[in-house]
Amino acid sequence: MDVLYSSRPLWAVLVSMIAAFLILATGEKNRNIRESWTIMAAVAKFLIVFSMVPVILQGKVIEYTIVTFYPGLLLQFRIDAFGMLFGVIASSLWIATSFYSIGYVRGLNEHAQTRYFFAFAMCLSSTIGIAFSANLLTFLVFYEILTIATYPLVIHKESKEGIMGGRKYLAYTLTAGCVLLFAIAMIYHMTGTLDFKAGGFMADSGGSSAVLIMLFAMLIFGFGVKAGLMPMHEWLPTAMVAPTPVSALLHAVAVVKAGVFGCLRVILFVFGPGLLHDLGVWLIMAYIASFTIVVAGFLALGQDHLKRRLAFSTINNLAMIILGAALLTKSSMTGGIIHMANHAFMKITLFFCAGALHVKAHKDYVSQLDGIGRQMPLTMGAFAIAAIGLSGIPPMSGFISKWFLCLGALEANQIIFLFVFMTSAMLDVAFFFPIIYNSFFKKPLDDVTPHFDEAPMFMVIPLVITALLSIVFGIVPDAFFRFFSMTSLAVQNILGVG
Amino acid sequence: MAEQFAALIIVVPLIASLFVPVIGWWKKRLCYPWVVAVLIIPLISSLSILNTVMTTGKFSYRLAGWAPPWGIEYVLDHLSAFVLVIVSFISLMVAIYSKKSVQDNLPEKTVPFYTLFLLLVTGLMGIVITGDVFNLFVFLEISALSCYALIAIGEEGAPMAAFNYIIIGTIGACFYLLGIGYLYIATGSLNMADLANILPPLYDSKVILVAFAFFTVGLAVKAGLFPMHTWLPDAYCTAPSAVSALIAPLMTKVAAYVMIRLMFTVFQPHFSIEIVPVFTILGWLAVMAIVWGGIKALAQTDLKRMLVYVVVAEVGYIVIGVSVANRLGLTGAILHIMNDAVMMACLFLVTGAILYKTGTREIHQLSHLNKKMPFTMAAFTITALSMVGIPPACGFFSKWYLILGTIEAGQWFWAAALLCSSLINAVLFFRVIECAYLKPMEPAYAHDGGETIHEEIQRDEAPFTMLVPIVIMAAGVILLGIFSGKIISSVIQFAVPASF
Amino acid sequence: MEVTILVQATDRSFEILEKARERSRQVLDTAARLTSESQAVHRKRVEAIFKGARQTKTEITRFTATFIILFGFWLLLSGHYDLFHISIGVLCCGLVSHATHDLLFANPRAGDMRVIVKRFITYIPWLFYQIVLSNMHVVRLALGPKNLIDPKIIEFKTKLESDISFVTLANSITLTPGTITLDIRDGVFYVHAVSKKTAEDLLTGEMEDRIAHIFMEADHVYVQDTLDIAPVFVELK
Amino acid sequence: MIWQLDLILCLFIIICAIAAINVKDLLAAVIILGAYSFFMCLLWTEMGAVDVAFTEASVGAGVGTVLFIAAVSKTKRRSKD
Amino acid sequence: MLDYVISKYNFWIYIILMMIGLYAMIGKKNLVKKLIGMNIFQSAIILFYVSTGVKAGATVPILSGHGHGHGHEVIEVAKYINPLPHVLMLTAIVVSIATTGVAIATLILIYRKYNTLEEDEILMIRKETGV
Amino acid sequence: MSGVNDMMTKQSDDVIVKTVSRLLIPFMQIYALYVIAHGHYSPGGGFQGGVILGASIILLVITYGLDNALRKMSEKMHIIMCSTGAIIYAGIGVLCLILGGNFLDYAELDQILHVGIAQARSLGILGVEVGVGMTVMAAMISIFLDIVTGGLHSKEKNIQGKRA
Amino acid sequence: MKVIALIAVIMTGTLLIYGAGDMPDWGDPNSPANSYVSPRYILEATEKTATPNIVTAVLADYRSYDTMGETVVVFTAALGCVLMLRKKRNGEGG
Repeated sequence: MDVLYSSRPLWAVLVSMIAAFLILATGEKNRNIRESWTIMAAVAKFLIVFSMVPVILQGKVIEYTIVTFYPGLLLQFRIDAFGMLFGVIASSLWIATSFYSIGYVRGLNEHAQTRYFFAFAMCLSSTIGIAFSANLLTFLVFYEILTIATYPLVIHKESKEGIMGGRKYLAYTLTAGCVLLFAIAMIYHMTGTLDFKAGGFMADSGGSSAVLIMLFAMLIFGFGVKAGLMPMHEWLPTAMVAPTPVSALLHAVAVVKAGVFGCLRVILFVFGPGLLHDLGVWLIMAYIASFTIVVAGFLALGQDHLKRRLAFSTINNLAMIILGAALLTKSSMTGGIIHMANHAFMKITLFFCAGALHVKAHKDYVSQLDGIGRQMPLTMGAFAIAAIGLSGIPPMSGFISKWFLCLGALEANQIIFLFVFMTSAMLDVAFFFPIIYNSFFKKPLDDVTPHFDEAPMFMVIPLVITALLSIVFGIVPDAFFRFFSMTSLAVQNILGVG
Repeated sequence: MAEQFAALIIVVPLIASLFVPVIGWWKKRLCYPWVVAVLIIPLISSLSILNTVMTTGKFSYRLAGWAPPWGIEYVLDHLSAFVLVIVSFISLMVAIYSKKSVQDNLPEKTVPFYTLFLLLVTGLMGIVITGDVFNLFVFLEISALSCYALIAIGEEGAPMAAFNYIIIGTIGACFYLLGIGYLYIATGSLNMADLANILPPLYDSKVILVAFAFFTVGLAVKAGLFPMHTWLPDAYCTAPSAVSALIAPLMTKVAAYVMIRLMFTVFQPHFSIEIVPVFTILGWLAVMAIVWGGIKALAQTDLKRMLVYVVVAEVGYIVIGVSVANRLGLTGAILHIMNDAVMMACLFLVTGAILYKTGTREIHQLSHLNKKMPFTMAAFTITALSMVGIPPACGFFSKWYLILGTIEAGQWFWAAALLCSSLINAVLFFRVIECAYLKPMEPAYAHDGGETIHEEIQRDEAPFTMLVPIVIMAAGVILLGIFSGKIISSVIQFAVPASF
Repeated sequence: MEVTILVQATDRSFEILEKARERSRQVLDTAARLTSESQAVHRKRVEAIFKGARQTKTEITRFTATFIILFGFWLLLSGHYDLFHISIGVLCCGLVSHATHDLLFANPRAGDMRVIVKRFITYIPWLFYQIVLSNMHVVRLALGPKNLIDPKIIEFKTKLESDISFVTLANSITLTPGTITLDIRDGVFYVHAVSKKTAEDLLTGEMEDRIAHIFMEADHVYVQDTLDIAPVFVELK
Repeated sequence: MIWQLDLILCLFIIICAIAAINVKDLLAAVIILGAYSFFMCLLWTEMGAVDVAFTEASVGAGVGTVLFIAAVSKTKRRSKD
Repeated sequence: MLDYVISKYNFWIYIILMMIGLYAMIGKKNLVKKLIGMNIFQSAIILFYVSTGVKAGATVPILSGHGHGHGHEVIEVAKYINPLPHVLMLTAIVVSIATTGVAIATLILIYRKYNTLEEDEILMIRKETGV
Repeated sequence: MSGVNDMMTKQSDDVIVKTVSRLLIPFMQIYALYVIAHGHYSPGGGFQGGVILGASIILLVITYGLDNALRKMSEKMHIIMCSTGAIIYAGIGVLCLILGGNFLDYAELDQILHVGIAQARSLGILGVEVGVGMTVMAAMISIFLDIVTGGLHSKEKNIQGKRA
Repeated sequence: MKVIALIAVIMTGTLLIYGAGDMPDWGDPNSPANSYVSPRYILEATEKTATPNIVTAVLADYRSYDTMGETVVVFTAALGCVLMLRKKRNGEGG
């Protein structure tokens, strides 16, 4: 594999960090300048990240070492196809989110905007760091930064619920961080290296299977907390008190995706399909994920708060990604990885819509949405597109990932998981379609005549774009960002070696 | 010239401290600039020594020109040069910081205060630099005596705390002295390097065992390790803020340094590991220190008192690193000496600044502090994150090496204690951060309320002389984290005994 | 004629008497005035002498005396008589005598030093003799068949005046077995005596007289008083 | 070495030490401590450490006792144990 | 056994003294007593050091004769007691008096504040005032 | 001067004590200086001499009262003297440093003293002992005064100064 | 407290008695303490420093740095007392 040494990954990480400090320095006084930093950083970051895509697609790897502590212990960036995929998702969606955030916070006249944008930029910076990290240590470093950078966003409202949510969030993620720290230290002790390797590097560690299983469990616990894997999902719905762009960021792009990304890294790049198959943990993993999928789907049905419903949907979808990876077949992996991208675009659309509803119509509950579609057709249209996509209905991008996932379940000869995917799709339909139906066709409860009153442009444009993109990806999976090529490249790497 | 820097590093602050009464007699105002100016010299010379050591390896300096086993020598190797830099740097920062605090709390005692301040620094540096076990005792006493006096002028309850410290500290120092006596009776030498040569054939002697036991207990008392820590919380908490900012980071660390020095330089590492089971005991004590310190800290509502218990726990960290007795653990311990010194200094400086500005240390009274003192609180937050172990702040890296060390030693419980402690730290510090940054909890959040409240809060930042050290320390926390790899590869890995 | 003469004589005699009375009154007045004046003047002069003595003349002599004594002590202690050590000794003695010259000779009425020392030296054998005597007495008391031990505290007013003589007396009393000085308050000695005989021996005052003799105290007072009254007599004549 | 003298001195030292920490009158305790120091310094003289003995006599038995007496005179004389 | 005890009798003495001192430092409630214990403790250690330097049949480490031009006389090492412990102990004595001085100063501060020197009473007062 | 226990700071009433100490103090002091100066040949040195010197002044304070004692040297001077002693010590060390040797290497002093190396060392020791003596004396007095007056003696001295 | 004290004392005592077992005999001129470093002091101190009192020679020359430290300890104690106790002139009594 060709290795290209370049400092571009570092700049990709740094650009938003620098922007964060510029934002802090600019402060509340000069809003326009402050927000222009955000936009500029977002665009710059995207350009930097995107400029590396062709290199990756040629099968090369970009590397940059920050510092070396010890032999085998270093802070290093290495971009492979899988990391690139996540990097592109995050950086592209940041542009959308920045625009949207500006509209959102100005629309609500939020307090502490500087802190908000600062934390936001830091979040993105660490997400890109996670995406590009070459080894578990680097990963952990950025993972912890992400944890902390998200905290101010979660508690942004400073209400009692917000603070409690923040506490819960910290309790979960920091515990996970500790467990991860231990597990990673253990791995370093056993193997002397922490570098991700397609197909895993733990196979030749020589540890007994009990130790390996324990380590695997710890790592999955550590990353699974952020990914909202079922017994550890509790913080996610509570964190819904955060402002909507934050929720969008949390759920679609940065935080949970980082968790899922970590899980996949562990499954595919640390332990590797072969080893997991030998240990037999893949099946347990798959069962946990299926459990999450089904239970989260049912729980989502019971939620009236729109964002909470979306949160459970997120849990559901993330578990699907993990299940895809856990099935360890080529198609399922492809499905899982591509679903990361697809889900990101669709879910962010949904959250943007929820935010737009909150800003414009001050409506937070599903039951209040009757007839809102006529008032805000663009928003609700986008919502409908994304919801349909998530349910896996063909023209949308969700279909493709679900298709591969189902295929994978068949390949693995595990019919039960096929049923899981099916059930999940049904549940998706069950909790999204009533919203769409009600908003467009049902009369509002109060007799106010709905009139066309769309959310601010800053908010509507991003959400329309993301919705459109999710259609485009459904039709041409390899459009623009080349997600599909990257996915297949990643899967090739994994299976080719392992 | 670099050789003479070694002499300067003690002589300059020493003579300067002797001149403080003269200067103070002439003009009281000049004490502060004098102290600050003087403390720059040890910093420069210790940096140059570190540089020399890094380029040419360790060297020694013969005092009074006599050859080592007969005369006294300074030994400057990587470890001592490294700790010297830490000590001189932090003392300079605290000296800068002390201006307002002293003006405010001890206006009439400026002259003796600064004299003892310099003497304390001198004592600490003398402990670090010397290569003679008895000379170490003398400087231990200089630092201890000045420390007693400085603590005793603190707030309510300080004299009693100081008295307890005197009693327990004297027991510790006397045990150390007794250890020297036992070593001396068995070997006839007092020089560390010389002892290291003579001792190995004597390892099965009971006298050496007893000497080792007394050293360990004495230093554990000085370091405030768990069952011997009882003097520590009261003493550090009641001391004036400039004093506790100096002693909390340095005293226990220097004692830990001496422990490392004795266990791995004077005694061969294999003696400390194989012949005496002391490390197992120490390790468990450290675990208890971590747990107990954490729990007690959770129970405090006073910020400074909370930090004091954190100090107890942090001592446990270093001792765990020492007692796993392998390369990684010891690297972690030495790194943590530095990191913890910087972090603790920063936290105590911030506490002092808060006390100076708001007059309170109660955690729940700190609301809106982020508006009043944004830089101070930012520094506090960074350091707090570092304490929790969030990368890239420095606390993460020492914790990382410590955990690696415990794993390598197969001590799972110790690793678990370290992990638990970072969780406890998270609870501790986020509690403070919540109080400082967020509004007091209200049942519902009013949308329009936000703007109006923070209009009223005036920025009331700590004075410049306080702010500068705080900010430098906070920056240091991050920079030390980022460059910890560099520090380890260029200094610490040579400081760890080669036999690991 | 006779009458006039008589009258004149009487007048004259009256005049004379008047004059004489006048004169005598004047004399008495002057005498009285002179006495009081002279007393004031004299007091001032004495004070001046004392003060001057303290400040100028005796300062130097006292310093020198102290120095000589201390230097003797130094030479006694030091076994090294080379230039270096002697010069150190001179330096040290100079320092100490500068600092303490008012301590060693604090008594302003100090008489002639040489006489005092001579008398003191002669006093010592006598004291020694007394100690031996009373020692034997106490031995007899202790070992004797009859219980003659009759402890009591006696007090007496001393005629001594200066501190140094007080201390000499007190220490002499204490040194002689059987008697112990308990306290001295305003010139009154409180002494614990072990038997009647010792107490009587003490009250004879022989020891006191000898000490007064050493320090030239009792007669010294007389001379001083005479001198004080002298100017009045001169004027009256 | 005259062992009889040694023995008596050691005995005195131990008696003084025990008395010093057990006497309820602090002034007495302090004086006994002075006596202890003094016996100690005799023992050291007997062991040939004249310098140490000299120092102990002036420092321990002298100034140390004075400081202690000063402290007791400034505070309380009675102790409960 | 008896030989063993007698041959090291100085060690036993110093161990006893040290234990007395240590007991007083920890167990006694009166602060002055603690200090007295501290002094006993320290002088016990000094006793230990001094006895390490003793040589049977040797004399004090002061050479007779004059300081200068000593070269031609032969000095017998066994004739003089080991001076090094004495040197160390001079330092230790001074340290001990310095510590005592500082401790007494704190003692007076404590007395000013609490008007007592009994540890349990002080603790009670502190508990009552909530400090 | 409420609260100040006068026992040890006021002039003593007892004639005997006063007179004896008056006569003793000069001899004590000369003995102390002798001990410092002859530390080379006989037991003793800076510490012992300094302590005896300090004890003589403490005796003066106890018998003649604080005011009399402080007339000779103010409490500030004690501290200055204390530091001067240590400065003499360290200064000799630095002098050696300046003369090209290591810190406290008295052998270098023969460049300015023009005597043999052994003699230079001897003189160095003497100088150092003097410094030690000064420090110890001043320190002992200062500690004693602080303890015995509770730190208030400067006040009394001030009144005394105004009256004079 | 008394119990703790007793335990501590007994532990220390046991340790000390244990250690005394391997001590060189009392007054042994050939013990390491008496035969390693100190003979050289006795042999050469007078010659090199012109000081017959070896203790003084070692104190103020060979180990002069220690002695300086010790002087500073005294200085520290004095200043410690000043710092703790000394009050200003117009301070209230007692």
